[in-house]
Amino acid sequence: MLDLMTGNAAAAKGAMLARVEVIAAYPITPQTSISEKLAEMVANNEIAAKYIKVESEHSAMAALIGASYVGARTFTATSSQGLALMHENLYWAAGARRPIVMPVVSRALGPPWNIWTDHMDVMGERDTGWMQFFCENNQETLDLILIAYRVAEDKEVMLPAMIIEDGFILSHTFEKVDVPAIEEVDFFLHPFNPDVKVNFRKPRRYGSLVMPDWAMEFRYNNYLAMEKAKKKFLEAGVAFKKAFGRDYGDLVELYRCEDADVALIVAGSAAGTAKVAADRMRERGRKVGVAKLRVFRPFPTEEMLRLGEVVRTIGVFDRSYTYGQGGAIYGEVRNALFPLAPDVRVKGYIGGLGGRDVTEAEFEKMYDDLLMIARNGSMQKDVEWVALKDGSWRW
Amino acid sequence: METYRDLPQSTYSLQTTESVRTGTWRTFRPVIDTKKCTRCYTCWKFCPDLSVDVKEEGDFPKVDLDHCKGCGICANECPTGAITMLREDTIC
Amino acid sequence: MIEIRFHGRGGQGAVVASELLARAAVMNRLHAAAFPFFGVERRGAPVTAFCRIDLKPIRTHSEIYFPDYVVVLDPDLVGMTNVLQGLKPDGIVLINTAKEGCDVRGVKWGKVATVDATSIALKHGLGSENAPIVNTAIIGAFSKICPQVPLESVIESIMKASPGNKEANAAAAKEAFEGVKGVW
Amino acid sequence: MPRFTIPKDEYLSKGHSGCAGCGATLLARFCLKALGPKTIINSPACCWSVVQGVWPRAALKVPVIDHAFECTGAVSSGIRAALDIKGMDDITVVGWAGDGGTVDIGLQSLSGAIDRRTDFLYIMYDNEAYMNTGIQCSGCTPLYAWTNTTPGGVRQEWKDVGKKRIMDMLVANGIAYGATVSIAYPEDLVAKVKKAKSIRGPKFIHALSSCPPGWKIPSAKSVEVARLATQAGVFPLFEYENGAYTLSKDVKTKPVEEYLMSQGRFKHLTPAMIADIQTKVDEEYAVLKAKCQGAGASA
Repeated sequence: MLDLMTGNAAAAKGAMLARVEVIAAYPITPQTSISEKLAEMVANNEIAAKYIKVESEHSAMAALIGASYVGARTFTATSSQGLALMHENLYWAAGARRPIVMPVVSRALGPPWNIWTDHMDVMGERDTGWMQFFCENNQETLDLILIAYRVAEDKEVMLPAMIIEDGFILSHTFEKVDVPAIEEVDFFLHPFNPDVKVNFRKPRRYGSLVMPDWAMEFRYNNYLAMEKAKKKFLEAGVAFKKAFGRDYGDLVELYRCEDADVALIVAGSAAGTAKVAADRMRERGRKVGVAKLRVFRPFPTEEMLRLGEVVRTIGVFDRSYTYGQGGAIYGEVRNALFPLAPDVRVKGYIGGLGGRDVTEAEFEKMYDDLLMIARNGSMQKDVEWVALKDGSWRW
Repeated sequence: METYRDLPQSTYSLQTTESVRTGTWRTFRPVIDTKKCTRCYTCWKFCPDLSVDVKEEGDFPKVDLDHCKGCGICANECPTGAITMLREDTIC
Repeated sequence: MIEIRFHGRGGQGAVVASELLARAAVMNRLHAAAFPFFGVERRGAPVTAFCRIDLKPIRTHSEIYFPDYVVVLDPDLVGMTNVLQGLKPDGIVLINTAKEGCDVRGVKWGKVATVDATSIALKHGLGSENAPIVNTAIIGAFSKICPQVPLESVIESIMKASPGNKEANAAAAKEAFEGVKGVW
Repeated sequence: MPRFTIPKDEYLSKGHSGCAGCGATLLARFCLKALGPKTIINSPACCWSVVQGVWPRAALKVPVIDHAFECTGAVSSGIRAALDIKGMDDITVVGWAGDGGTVDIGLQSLSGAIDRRTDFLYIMYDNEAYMNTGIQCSGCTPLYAWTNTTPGGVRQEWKDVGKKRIMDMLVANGIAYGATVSIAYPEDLVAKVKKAKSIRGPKFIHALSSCPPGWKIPSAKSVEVARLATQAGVFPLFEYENGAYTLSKDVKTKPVEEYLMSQGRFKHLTPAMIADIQTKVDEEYAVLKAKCQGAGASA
């Protein structure tokens, strides 16, 4: 049924609908109200779960790894510094093939100390072996939690997943969300029943010390599982549409790209703003499109190549900077599209760091910039910081 | 186990360590003098490598040379001095 | 380039032996590198260590599979691990053992040098009966069978970097140098 | 005369990779005799994760979960929560870690697990330094002891402070039961582990676990030196429950010097240092006895 709620409330609802069994959470702005809502729901028997009030995010992930080995469906949520504190155990959960699902309410990493959104925290964890799904709105936050469990617990995947919800812009923003009935969700998402779990008749050691002779092959199997997750996500998306009518059947949602001269790749809440700006450009006869990156890990290389076949000038809007080649998404998109060079040009835009608001007008300027590049067939700067206070009147 | 395809999905163990011949670690070997041994099983009790076998209560303790690391605790703890540590006879 | 593989046990100083040998080569104005097999060193468990010596800088950073020399610090290991694995056809085996002309695992090997490094070490108070420290004696003996690393360089290396009593270790190396038997 | 004074069944396999004479392997063997098969152990990367052997082999015959260094307490809480939600209520959850892994890097998660009244037994095998990484000083390294990070040297930089008082800290934190045990007294150990197993809530066992390479003792003396620690009053055996302390063995009969001089890590001690340790041991033993209000020593 339709309800008005914040992104954090939608996340907590997602956990409830997924009938999570063990929750371990530690408060951190802007995730905190997820922890609070979960505690409330557990206390009121809305979730039949054990809620471990841990003493740190590192312990939160550790507790869930233990619980998952016993066979419980596990859930937590965090942000920024808390996600960074979990780092060691994020690798552990993925390597141990524990399908833990965790909303990350994205927030800047200090210094500069900052409680508002950007994707530096999430991009810092892109190599841990976790799947990473970005949400454009609160509806997606709820839906992607359910989809994430289905993909993560698939016997051929068995990998953990992060659901990235932009801090404050979504977490504390009220939006209409359609909350499905739990019985419908039971039909879409079956109980967690792993092949391998703690068994007292057949005692095993989970973790072990693997020498150089086999460690690489275990890592290779993680890689294969992550690749397989692409197909599994699409299948789950189709099943979700059948069950709830909302379409998640693609890793990258193409919005008005079929005939576009230029397209902008955007992940997270800014995608909505970018779509509105694209419509306005279209009204002025400018053929622009938005490619909303929903799944960042596993990275949708094939989808990017298909986009590059259609649109020859592509911009990438990143809310992160990697001290390497521009933003995290830009680096991967340009990498994926290299086979199409030089016919396809990719430009990186970095913006929205530390909670900086990204406006429709700024997206329109990015489209104008891309259209000029498409016309000239060349660009001065590969990467540009949007609305940077650099004394110029560019933005 | 030949390729990555043969591996379990994650690093859980598949067998015990019994097949590991840690006996190759020792340079000294315990020898039990059954004349002095009162079968009090102190050696069995204090062996970190479970290398003193006693099938039935009343049997003499028997050293499992496949696993004994030659630490010498049994000889040190034996109340009647029935166990002596002998240098392994080297092959070359 | 000559490549040497040491076989010892955790706690017996095989890794220090490879380091001191590399240092001796460097003192003989050569290039060298020494490294252990990074296994799970446990007191008593078999351990391998490696050393490369060359005229030009050593740039390879991988294990040694076809050594020119194999040095066995603990005679029992001969019966257990395949110390001959990958040894070059004209390679030389140096074994710490009191027995001459040692029969290496039933395989007659052309070039086998032996030295009673344990007795020499214990005579110089290096280590104890069940944990003799034979590494300095063994590299003294090694300098007898390997022209690139003369005894003087070994002594110089020991005096500079050997743990424990340097004089006793140097003396053990000298005595082992004299005490090498066998054909190589 | 009963020949077997401790249970005969074994849950530790032969062929594990403990050093010759390792106290921790004996400790695990004894503890598991008391714990039995319905036990799950979670343990961080430490000596013990190597002792159990290398994949695909494992030395323990009960389920074991490996995890990162800091979070033994947290993983135990997670396991217990999952067992509860799955209705598996006859399982003993055991957090098993070394001294550094407990009093230093693991203290935060241990404190949290106790504070949450997690129903688990935490066993700290105390070999008094970071042994897996090659004998570095930990919060449990004794006063004046040598380690590779308290090497003495010209500035006489030995361990300059005594062991962290972990038992006192955890009693204040709120454990339901606490006990010290030693590999030299297996009967006492088995009895205490069985008792701990029968109590609900957070339990803590501080086990002295000798380490031949780290303490610089011959492997054969591993048990004897551990026994000496108790006989010299350095490691008294006692229990704590509901605010009451009970001395298990009043066997403080030897001077600390005999204990100290049995180990290479103390061979540099001056008479003044030994006297200082003796004074501290006597004071602490008196405090313990007072807390026990009359020895009530059981056999």
